[in-house]
Amino acid sequence: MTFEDLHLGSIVVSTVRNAPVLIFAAMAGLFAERSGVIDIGLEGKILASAFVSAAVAFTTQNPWYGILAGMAVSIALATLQGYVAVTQKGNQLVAGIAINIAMSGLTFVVAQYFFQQGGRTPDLGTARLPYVTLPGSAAVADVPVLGWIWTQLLGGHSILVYAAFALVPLVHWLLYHTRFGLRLRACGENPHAADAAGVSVERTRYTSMLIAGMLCSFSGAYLAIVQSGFFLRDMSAGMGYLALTAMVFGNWRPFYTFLGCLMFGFFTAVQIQLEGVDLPVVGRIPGALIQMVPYVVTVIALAGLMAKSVAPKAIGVPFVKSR
Amino acid sequence: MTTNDMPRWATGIVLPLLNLLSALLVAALAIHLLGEDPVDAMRILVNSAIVNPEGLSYTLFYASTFIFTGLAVSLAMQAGLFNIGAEGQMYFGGLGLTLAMLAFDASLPWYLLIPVGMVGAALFGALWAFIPGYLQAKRGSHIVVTTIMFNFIAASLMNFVIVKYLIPPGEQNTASRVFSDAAALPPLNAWFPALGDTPLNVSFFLSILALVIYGVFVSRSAWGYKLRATGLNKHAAHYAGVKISAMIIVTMLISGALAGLGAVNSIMGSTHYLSLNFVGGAGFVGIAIALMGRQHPVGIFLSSVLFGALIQGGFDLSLEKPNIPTETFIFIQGLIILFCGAMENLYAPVLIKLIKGKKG
Amino acid sequence: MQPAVEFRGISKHFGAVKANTDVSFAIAKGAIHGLVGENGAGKSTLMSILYGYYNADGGEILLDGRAQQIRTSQEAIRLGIGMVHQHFMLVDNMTVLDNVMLGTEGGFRLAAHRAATEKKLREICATYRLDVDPLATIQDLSVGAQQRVEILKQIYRSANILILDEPTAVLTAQETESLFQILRRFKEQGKTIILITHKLQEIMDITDSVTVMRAGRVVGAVQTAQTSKEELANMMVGRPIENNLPRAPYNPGKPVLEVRDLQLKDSSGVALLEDIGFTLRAGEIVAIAGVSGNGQSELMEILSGMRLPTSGAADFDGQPLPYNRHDADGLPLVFRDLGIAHVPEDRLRDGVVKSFSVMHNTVLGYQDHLKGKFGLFDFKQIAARCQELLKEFDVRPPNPDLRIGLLSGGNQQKVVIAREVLAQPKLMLVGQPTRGVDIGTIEAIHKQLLALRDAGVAILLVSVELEEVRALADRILVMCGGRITGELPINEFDTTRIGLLMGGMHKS
Amino acid sequence: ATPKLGIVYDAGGKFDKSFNQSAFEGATRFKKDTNINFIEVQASSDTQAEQVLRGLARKKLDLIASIGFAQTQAVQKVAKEFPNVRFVLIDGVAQGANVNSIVFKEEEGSYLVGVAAAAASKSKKLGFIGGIDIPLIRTFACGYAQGAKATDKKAEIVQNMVGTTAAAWNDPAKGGELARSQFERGVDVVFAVAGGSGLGTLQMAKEKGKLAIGVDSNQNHLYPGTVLTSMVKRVDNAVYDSFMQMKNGTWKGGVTAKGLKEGGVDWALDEHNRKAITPEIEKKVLGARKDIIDGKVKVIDIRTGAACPA
Ligand SMILES: Nc1ncnc2c1ncn2[C@@H]1O[C@H](COP(=O)(O)OP(=O)(O)OP(=O)(O)O)[C@@H](O)[C@H]1O
Ligand SMILES: Nc1ncnc2c1ncn2[C@@H]1O[C@H](COP(=O)(O)OP(=O)(O)OP(=O)(O)O)[C@@H](O)[C@H]1O
Ligand SMILES: [Mg+2]
Ligand SMILES: [Mg+2]
Repeated sequence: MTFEDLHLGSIVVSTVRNAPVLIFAAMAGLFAERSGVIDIGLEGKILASAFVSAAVAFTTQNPWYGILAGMAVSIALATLQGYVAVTQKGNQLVAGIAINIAMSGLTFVVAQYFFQQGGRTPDLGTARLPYVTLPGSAAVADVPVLGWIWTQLLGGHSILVYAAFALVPLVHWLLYHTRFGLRLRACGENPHAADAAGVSVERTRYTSMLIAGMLCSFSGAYLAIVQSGFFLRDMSAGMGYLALTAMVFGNWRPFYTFLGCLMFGFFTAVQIQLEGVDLPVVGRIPGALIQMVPYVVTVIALAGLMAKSVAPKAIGVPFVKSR
Repeated sequence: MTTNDMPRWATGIVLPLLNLLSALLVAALAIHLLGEDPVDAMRILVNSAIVNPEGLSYTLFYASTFIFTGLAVSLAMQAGLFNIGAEGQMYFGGLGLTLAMLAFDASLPWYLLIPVGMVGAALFGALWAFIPGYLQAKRGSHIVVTTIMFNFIAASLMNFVIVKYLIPPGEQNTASRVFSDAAALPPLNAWFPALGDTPLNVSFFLSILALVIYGVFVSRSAWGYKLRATGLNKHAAHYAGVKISAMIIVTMLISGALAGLGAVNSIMGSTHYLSLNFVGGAGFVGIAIALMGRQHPVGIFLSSVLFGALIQGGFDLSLEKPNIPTETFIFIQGLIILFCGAMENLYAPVLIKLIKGKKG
Repeated sequence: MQPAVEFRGISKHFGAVKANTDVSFAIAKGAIHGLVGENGAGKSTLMSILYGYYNADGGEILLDGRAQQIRTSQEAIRLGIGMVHQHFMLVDNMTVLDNVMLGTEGGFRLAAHRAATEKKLREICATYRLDVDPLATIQDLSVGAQQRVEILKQIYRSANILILDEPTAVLTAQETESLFQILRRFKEQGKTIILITHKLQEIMDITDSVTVMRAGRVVGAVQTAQTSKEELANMMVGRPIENNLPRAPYNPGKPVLEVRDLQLKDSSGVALLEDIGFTLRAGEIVAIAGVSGNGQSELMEILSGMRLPTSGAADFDGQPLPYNRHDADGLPLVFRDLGIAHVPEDRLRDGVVKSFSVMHNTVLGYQDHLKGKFGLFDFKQIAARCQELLKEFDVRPPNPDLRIGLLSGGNQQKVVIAREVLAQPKLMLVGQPTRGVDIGTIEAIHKQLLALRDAGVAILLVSVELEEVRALADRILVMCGGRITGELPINEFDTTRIGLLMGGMHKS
Repeated sequence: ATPKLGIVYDAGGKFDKSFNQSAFEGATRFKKDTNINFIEVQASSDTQAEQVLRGLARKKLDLIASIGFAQTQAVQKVAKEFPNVRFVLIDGVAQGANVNSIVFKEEEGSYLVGVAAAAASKSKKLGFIGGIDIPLIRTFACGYAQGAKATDKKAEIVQNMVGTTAAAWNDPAKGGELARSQFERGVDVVFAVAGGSGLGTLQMAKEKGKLAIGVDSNQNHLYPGTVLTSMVKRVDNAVYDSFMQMKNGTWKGGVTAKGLKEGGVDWALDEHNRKAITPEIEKKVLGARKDIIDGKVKVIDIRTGAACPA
């Protein structure tokens, strides 16, 4: 294998395919955190919704029911976080970590209880989402470049991939161009100001958590129903933390966060391609070291390129009307 | 009346107990649904983790590691730094310790070997925390992100080092060679035979010592004062003359060293070799412990013991009740963290009413 | 006629603190009503209850004769109540426009009403002669401008009852005057205004009636026309206030601080300070007067070591101050050790750690002096020291274990000043020492500063209050646009001339 | 008398889609055949392995099967303390007269599926997906490469590892993604040795109409038609046999290396992949199988320190 074997096209397509898990979760985190609630519980929500999506999709043999059920569970968890953060005024980090740990255990136990396959759900078989074939794919398939763009890059993905990419401008719009977004941002920056302006901080934060829960469920559904076709214990494999990273990396702004997600997707794809390849100068990098490429790149990017990240000011602080 | 002016016995004992009880109640429900008797399960759990001396000794063995990782996270938290990287730091500390052992375990006597191992662990753990600390202090790179990244990087690097350099030729196990006997921490059962054949060792006392030092330094020393000021109000800390970047870096160094010291108990106290993934989540448990224990030495100790007990008791319980998989206890851990750490004031309103009512 | 607002028996306590006890009084429609009282008298609490921010433990509020339940700010807003809080309620990283729209967006899509709102804001600004750019971001605005935004918000919402909680604390005389212009217009329109202030002259200038509170209770309610500053002061603190504090004759010693040619540029190269040079001698108070935002804060930061100048030097006690470093990390400690004490102008940001106890806050900055063996504190000794200090400076309540955040602003300030005085400095930098502080406390603080001067300490005072400058200073420097535009001795004190210098008119 | 038997899984757990699960199946089959029960536990850490082994030994069990090399040290230590208890260690070698260490010649089985892969491949680009880069997985990879190269000198092998932490065994999304990327680079047969992550690989092959090779247990039935074959490693037999020997009183300590000849490893041919295995492929595989058993072909085991020749 030589350096030329790096398949750029394949890397790009793979980036597109890898990104949705992160995009959904990171956008979820964005809603929670811009409203002032730290969401370190993304991982647990992804895992829970992945399990429920897969389990219900399998049982009903309908992926859409799976997605809906996953959404319900993820929203329930997000509401629990909201309850802790808003009503109980408890520690949001603790709540998130608790959810991550609890879900790691619970999904296994429940999966084992129902399916007896070691915390795995049975194969979804046909109960998965179809891939979208763009019109005219057959016609252009053999045209160089254009064919690849139309059938591989733009076409041939699950509907959730399109949803993920469409989500970014939508989130941007919601955040910066609507009443809800204005109130949400205000609650994350200075809830006292929002409150004094007659905005209910509680209501806004709960709503944001609801949205966060909903978006996060797609991440899980994508993992289980689209990418794998079944649920496996702990299959979120750190995605929630990576999404959080992408969000911080993107300075809590939708578009930059999206770039952060793409960056992870991209470097994961590059890392896959780099394994066993003789690179100029450095030669063949050992597999275990190649695994760290995406993470090292992130650290370098954070240290070298980015300005200081500025979190929403009121993040993590329960809103209490008092000195 | 708010929780702030409730009597100490109420906030310190009654509320936490009520919360623990709630978590256990939910856990009991889960166990019931799994088809086992919750009361019986609880009895086995308590028996095996606390009552039985050998079980207790395992509980304390696990707690010794958790105290170190919990302290690591707590210390950083005092300075307003959320160190998610204790996992990687402990992993790296294990490497430092192992390198020291591999170099010296044939030549040095135990009383030198043990300190050398500890220094190696602390040094490497600190090293692994240094870069995120430095980047936070000098470049403003978010410590949460960098420490998460450093966990991943540590895993890759350790995988590489162990497989490439540390596995003795011809061995299957992804672990270094076993150290000489001189490198073993004295087990406590030498003095207390009742503890049985368990790995509980002097590092338990070291962890208690670390707790005491932590408690004294954070709440009573000038350094701890500056540390907390930095965590609570950076502007005021700067005004007070604290060198903020140095404070961040030093705090991360000590935090990393503490996490690294967590490896001493696991490796020199029990396995006597470094193996792949030996940390097994102790660093993440440290986060939970720091949060649940409110960064207070007593809180850290109690939560560490609680988590140790859950591991030990849960393990025995799944042995006796095959219907309850070990993973159930991961769920229960989560529940306890949720109730005791995040919803700590769930019963405060009720309790306030009760206290008030009594006073008339 | 029905009073616009009537409080009947309002009570509110926080834990053991009784912030309001059986408060009853009424405010006539279309009146400007003053509310005065010492720090911690319960003024803000009462207004917060009216605004739905807190719920009273007992009592009721009547609006236009009708009892109203005001449980949330939304309900208050709906009832036509607007409030300008003591601490601004603005979202720093948003524009003025967004801050105004927040809560009154007028529809789901912001764009729908954005243009109209902006237009209306510009109209309001024109009508009321408010100098605010609707598209500016809050954090780029001066305090005065932020204050105007708060007013703008209320005008936009056309509140009928407007509460202003110490709106003038951070304003210059001119700014205060233009605020009062606006309030008078409101009054003409029949709106009711409640004004809280510690400056009794303002009460006399603009209000129709006054309520005086002390320790949570109403201790007096009078028509402004029938009272005087002295009488009000007497009601507030229970004793007469001395207006002109006695001072020893001006007798400056050797130079303590010699500043030469200080320059400061921000990261984008804009000059914040230019050619600053002056000398400060032992036993004198030099006041820097000026509209806030003209470089005074930066100068104080540089002189206290919190910030490095771009160039220039300053000699302290004949030795150059160590500015030759690459960052200011840790520098304040070096300066403090040399004998420079600093009362920062933003006490909540720089001067205290809110969640530390009062005692812990008395250690701030001096932690390394107070530590003993192994770097550990002797808390018994520190507590004793603190207790003494609280007594000497009359901090209320004198409880060293209370979180300092729970003290009133004036009392927090007393703790900070006490801490710095106790260090027995050679040079004392004092920024806005009496901002938001009641008259009794102002008197106490002024006494402390004068005593310090008489003891031979050099004091550099930054204040926007010309009254304060006049009461304390031996010499006055005026700053404008980052430069010193003039200097005059106290016996040439002349408001008009200072005003001109503050506006940038150079030494003639 | 009926022997008292125990089985200790390593951190992967008894449903790891790998050797633990295989051991579980062997024990279960034994139970069905003999009606003799066994105790099973999972040891999540090296410390726990020692704890549980000692605990079981104290219960005076006759035979304890320890699954996975991670338990090597623990077995060695506890076996010394309890000379009357017998131990079977799977995948590792521990000292002691009362220990039977069973290791498998994974390289031989992998060689066979390498032959099958090279014979079935049209592009002559073969893929290998491992869980973590450790000697055991490398042994599979090297055996596979040797078989492939022996069948077709031009065969090229693309190799990827899923990750570096325990999560790498439970990441089907990545397992699938790696396979997809390999397919895009022209690979048309992929061998997955990655526990649960390998399921993602098999699934992806099915989706892309490529061939995949399963591991450990016979995974041919998962996606009939696109699972070319499986490299079976008969941990189940090893456990079953040990239990049976214990029952019959023929149990012996020592080190047992189980290769093709001993039935420890093999390829899987059944009704599910019957169609995928053409007579030509079958002939090549069977030929190689015979050569190895006869000793005509020596497959290099990299664990002995030898470099991988392919
Ligand atoms: N949220 C709170 N929790 C506890 N105590 C409080 C709270 N708010 C106010 N207090 C206390 O109630 C009393 C009245 O405070 P309030 O802020 O109403 O005084 P104020 O008259 O506005 O004083 P100032 O002139 O300093 O603004 C003070 O003793 C204060 O410490
Ligand atoms: N006080 C509030 N706090 C948070 N969100 C609110 C609040 N009021 C309204 N919303 C949001 O706006 C949506 C519409 O609410 P509502 O009908 O009360 O507003 P409106 O009267 O149309 O708008 P406006 O307040 O600008 O006149 C709600 O679904 C909610 O998401
Ligand atoms: Mg007030
Ligand atoms: Mg409305």
